Amino acid sequence: MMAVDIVMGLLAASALISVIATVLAVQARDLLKAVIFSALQSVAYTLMYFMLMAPDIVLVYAAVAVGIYPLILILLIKKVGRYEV
Amino acid sequence: MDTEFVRVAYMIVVLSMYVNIGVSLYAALAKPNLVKKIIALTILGDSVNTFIILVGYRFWRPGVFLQPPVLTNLRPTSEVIRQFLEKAVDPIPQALVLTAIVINLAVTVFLATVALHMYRHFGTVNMDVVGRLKRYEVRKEMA
Amino acid sequence: MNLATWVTDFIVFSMPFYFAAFALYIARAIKGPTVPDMVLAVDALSYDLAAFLVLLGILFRAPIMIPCAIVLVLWVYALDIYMAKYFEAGEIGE
Amino acid sequence: MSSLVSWILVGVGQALVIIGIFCDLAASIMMLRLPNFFARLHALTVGSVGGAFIPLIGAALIAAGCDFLGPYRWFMAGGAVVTAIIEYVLAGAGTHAIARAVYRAKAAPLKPIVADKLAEDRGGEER
Repeated sequence: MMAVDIVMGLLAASALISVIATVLAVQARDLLKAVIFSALQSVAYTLMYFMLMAPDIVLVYAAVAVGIYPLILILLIKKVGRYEV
Repeated sequence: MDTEFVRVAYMIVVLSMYVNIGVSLYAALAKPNLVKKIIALTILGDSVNTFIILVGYRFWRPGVFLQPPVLTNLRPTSEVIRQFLEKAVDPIPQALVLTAIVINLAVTVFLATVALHMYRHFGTVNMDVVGRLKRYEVRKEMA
Repeated sequence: MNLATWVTDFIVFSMPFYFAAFALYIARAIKGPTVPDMVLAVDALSYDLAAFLVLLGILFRAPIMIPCAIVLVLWVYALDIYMAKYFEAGEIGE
Repeated sequence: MSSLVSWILVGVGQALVIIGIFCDLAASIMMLRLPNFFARLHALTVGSVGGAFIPLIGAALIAAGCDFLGPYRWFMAGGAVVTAIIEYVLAGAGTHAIARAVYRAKAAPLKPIVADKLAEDRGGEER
């Protein structure tokens, strides 16, 4: 049976992508780039939740973490300035 | 079914979650900018939620397709429910995490409002500068 | 030949191409010189991920997991609109 | 549903999915190789319409033809068609919005340029 290998390989790959995106989001000077890297990490976590057989979590998490977190953070960045000193 | 590959992949997933939690905790504590702190807090909450989901996961057994915990049968008999219990993952951690994600959203909105008021009061969101300004204001009031 | 094994083998053999495409999109998203390039790469990645999730649902024999793709497509479009409003006009409500 | 109809539906769906894979690989290579932002918009359009809309229709046909999914396969086929239509409308709208905003705000460099008809129409100013 090949499905278990596919599932675990996809889980490991998306976990590594999320690690790369988190490190880049933490060390970015431009806050707007940090928000986009956070969205990339959210897409990787969405794939992980789909792999872990949780469709209800995907329904909430995709709306919150791809849709509403960038809205709040972009509004805040527009007010307080774009570059981290 | 390759057991060694499955074990290595599972360890990679768990260690990646540890690294995510560590990096985002470092950013929330050490970076001076408030917006960067809020971004790190969202990543921290999502990583912890992924850990809780990972608790309820089961490995695939040969010949059985793992299913989401939704019973798609209008007239379930006891045999159907027994097969469903063999195939489905645990739904309780998913129900817990569903609440935690929404509460994380509410807390993030509140923190954004606090950061905006702090910017309007002090003129900056760099926490080192804010600390210095606060000490200066306290000293001025005491004098 | 059985229909189930045929469909399963087809989806399994179509997976490496999707992985290659995802890797190239992520490379552009990481090294994009300006912010709109990164937004573009994340957009394309999510649209292709939606198609990939539907194929994966067929592979898992779980038809109840289809609304995830709809939600992902809708909210990535919202991310696009936020970035456009940030660059053009300023506030989002105006 | 008879077996022959199932095989025909699955075959047509697999042909559409193969077209989608080809468009997807082409779009990803273009996304990495094209020189500036306004050329990469073309890659996003190829990747969203050719790489996501066509395989979603193909996946809907495959799901309608698969007997082993049970009676909920009609739910799956309808959901895939709805996703395809939403994606077909929203990808073009989002691409136009971000292209207009970036052109007006001058947020991306316009360096390897052949002709700028929009600037000529607006009065011939040079960027």
